[in-house]
Amino acid sequence: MPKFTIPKEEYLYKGHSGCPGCGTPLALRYALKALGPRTVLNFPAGCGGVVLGVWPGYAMKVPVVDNAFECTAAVANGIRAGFEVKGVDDAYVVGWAGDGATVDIGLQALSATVDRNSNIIYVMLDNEAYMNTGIQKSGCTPIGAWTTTTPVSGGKGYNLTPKKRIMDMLVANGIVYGATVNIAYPEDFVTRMQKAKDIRGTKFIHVFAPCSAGWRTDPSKSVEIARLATQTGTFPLYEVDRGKYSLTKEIKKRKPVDEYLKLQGRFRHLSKDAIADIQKLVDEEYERLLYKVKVTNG
Amino acid sequence: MIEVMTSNYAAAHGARLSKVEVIAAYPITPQSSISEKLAEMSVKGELHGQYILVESEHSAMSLLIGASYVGARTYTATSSHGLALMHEMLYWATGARRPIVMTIVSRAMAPPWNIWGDQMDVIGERDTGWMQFFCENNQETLDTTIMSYRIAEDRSVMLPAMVIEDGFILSHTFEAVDLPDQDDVDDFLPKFNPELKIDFNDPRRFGGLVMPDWWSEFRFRIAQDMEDAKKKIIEVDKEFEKKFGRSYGGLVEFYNCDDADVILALAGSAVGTAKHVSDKMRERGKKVGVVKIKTLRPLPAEELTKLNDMVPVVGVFDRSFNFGHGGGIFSEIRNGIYTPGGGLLTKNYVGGMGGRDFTPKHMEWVFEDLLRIKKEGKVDRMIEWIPLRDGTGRWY
Amino acid sequence: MIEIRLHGRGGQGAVVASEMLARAAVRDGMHASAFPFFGVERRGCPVTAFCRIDDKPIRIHAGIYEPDYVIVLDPGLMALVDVFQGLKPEGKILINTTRSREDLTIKAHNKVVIVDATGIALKHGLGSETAPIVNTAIIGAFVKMFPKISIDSLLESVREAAPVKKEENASAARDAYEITKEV
Amino acid sequence: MPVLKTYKDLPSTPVTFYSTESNKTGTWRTIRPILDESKCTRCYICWKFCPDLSVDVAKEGDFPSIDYDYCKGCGVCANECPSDAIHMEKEAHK
Repeated sequence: MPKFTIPKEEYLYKGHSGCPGCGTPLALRYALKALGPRTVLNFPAGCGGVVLGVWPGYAMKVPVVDNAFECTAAVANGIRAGFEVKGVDDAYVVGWAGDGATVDIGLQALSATVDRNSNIIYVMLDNEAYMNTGIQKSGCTPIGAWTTTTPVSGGKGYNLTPKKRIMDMLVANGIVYGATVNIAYPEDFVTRMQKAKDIRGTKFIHVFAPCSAGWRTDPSKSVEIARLATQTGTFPLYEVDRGKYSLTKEIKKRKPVDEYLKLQGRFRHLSKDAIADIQKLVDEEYERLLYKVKVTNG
Repeated sequence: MIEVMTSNYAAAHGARLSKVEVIAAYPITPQSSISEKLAEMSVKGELHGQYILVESEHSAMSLLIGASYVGARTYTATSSHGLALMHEMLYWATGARRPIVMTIVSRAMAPPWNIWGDQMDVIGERDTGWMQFFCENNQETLDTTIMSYRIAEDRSVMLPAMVIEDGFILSHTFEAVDLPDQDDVDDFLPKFNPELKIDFNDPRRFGGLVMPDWWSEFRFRIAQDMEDAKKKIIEVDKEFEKKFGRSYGGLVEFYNCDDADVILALAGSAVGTAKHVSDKMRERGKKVGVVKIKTLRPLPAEELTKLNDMVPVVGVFDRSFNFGHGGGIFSEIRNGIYTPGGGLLTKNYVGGMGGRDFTPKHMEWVFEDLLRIKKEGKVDRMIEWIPLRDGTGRWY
Repeated sequence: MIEIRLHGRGGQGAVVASEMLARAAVRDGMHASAFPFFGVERRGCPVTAFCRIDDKPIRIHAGIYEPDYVIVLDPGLMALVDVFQGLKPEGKILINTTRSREDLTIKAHNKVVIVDATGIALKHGLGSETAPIVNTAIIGAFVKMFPKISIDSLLESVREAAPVKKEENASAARDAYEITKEV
Repeated sequence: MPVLKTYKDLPSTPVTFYSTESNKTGTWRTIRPILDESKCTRCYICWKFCPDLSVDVAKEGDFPSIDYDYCKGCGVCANECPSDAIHMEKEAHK
């Protein structure tokens, strides 16, 4: 019998301004299917806000607040404080920001909010560069990627700095719950959000969402590429519940990373050796994760 | 060598030709293509120093202050909220006497979000002690970048400078630009060699704590050097003209003003539209003039007071607005013009904000309004927003 | 001074086309200014670009409302956008289409020139069936309508400003130039 | 939804008045997905992965249907459909 595998209710309207094949509207759909109507989101500058459209229209069925680039977590904390003093205790507050807006310019505000353990969900929509301003490198841009500020000339110039380990940083900072989710796995995405929403304190959701314009990919392949990121171990799915790491998506046999890279124009320039180096890095990082799972579960 | 490019690329070439040694880059629309062009130049080995991707504008300015303490020539570029985020560090650069040059691709201030051009951001920084140079076209953006280092780094000045181009109207518009030769620029612009810099042979503390008994004296030194900078700005503009054949008037440029009945003062890309319309109207016998405000800080008060003897009415066009006061440039011009007993009538026209197109038709309406005020001898209302959906049907 | 308005979709190269025209005009000793409609570009979304060309320096910094030429890179846009709005009575129209002049339901009685820029672009491997890059073909045809810009200067500007496939883009411009009838 | 004619009609700060449903993004596409119900197993994967909410399923059990007013023609549905029930076709231009 045909069945919906995720809640049917939609909180995003049609007619939003996401590019064809954009991961962000999918992430917004899945997040709100879990959180429901009594949710307020605040967005800094970035695709998250732009996707919602232009005044006087907007594409959501829940309240939304815009904020400056560096203070998403602080504003979310403020909204929560407002609810608390007004005795509103059944609403969810979600600070929703991009990767650069989180790990670069917004890190200070996020770290302090975690330190205050403010009862919010902070969602980082990670498309691995500053896409709204036109594909500039961010702290989440992976090694090997072309961006407009790490252009490639004569085989040189692509990004050489590793993706910031924001989850580990925030676990060290003391988040009560963190999870990585991927738009290619909606059921898991909804489950993590449902688990996170009822834990008190600051929760961090790291969303992996492709950007076909920025990754130079065919829009129809967005979900396939996102899935390959997890299947190759490049973006493993796991959660950290009160300091305990555990895989939420067991990948028995990881696919070679090249299957993921070769679909993306932003990696087109990589030599065989460079791809081999990336494979090594992915393997090491995956082993580190398994080690953390082992160590933190005693 | 003539090349067609956007004003953003002209700014990047200006920085390259000035052989900047430390660049801090952070994206923000509409500035980003400067950072992207510099990244391209960097990877091709065309730059003369470090190109650093920072994590925010606040850190961009902080990083450059650090680099400048070592005596490195520094550059960055930003817009709107990026500039606002730097605000704290703008005071710092001034107080530390670090001659950092920064391109501002000026853009509206949110909320709500608006990525398009207006001058609210730079008007908000007039008090920080930075010199502010406005550009009318892409060539001027490039030339002003080079001139700014020459002015800012002069030991009699030692103050930072903003080179301001209108977001999108110039930043994303292609115009022909003459790229000067590197050797000529090297002749014109000596290496940066500050008197005070980190030196292990002469270790000092830069900053520290100054008690009330000496504080004002430090501030007075900055005030004096900013005032003296006016002479240096004019001098450098003349030298630039001698070397490269182009002048921008240094502080201000009077255009079609000699026999003008009325004059409009303004800054930025709209100056071009004003010059174009003033020529067209003169062909029809309407003598209207334009005062281009090239430099807003330091305020060219002496030049502005001349307006008292030139015309009975001066209009000021603003792409910014101080709520509860008036247009940013308007308040500056009136301040500069003011002479006790002077009968000069002034009116402020506020338009083109948040990317609203200010067309020749609007410009002509302003000049006609000024001519009407001259005829009637009185100003109907001091501040006029045009175009505006005000229900009068004038525009909509 | 002549004013040109180009209509395309995000990703079709309308803005680069306006830049190439400006470069070619400057190469031929004229003054030029080119700029996009400063909207929020999205792939597939309608995009407008502008170009002014004159013998003396161009100082106006404002939009174009009464163009002398309208160039339509994507015929599908005609159903969405009033591409001929403000076109001067004696203004000319250039449209990328395979349909004949009669088929095109164009109310305006201005002169219309037709070129199959999509066909030419695809012949040179520019873009894909669903997202052809037609900008260099269509400006090749335009130069036939505006001979003040020489085809050689245009080809040089195409090679200079085309981000990729420089020769293919130049060939597309030349092909379009050659098959477009003198106007 | 108030009629916005002059500044007097505006709220003190921009708050939105309506949804983006008036923004028919279907005009963006150059190709469109065609669903073949004979192959469709009603697994709703296309509904699940549509970034533009342009796959409608009235109620569980129904066949999905594509809302061409909003579909941007990204092709994710065709790419993800496990039973090849969706293929992309060139947009017929009017």
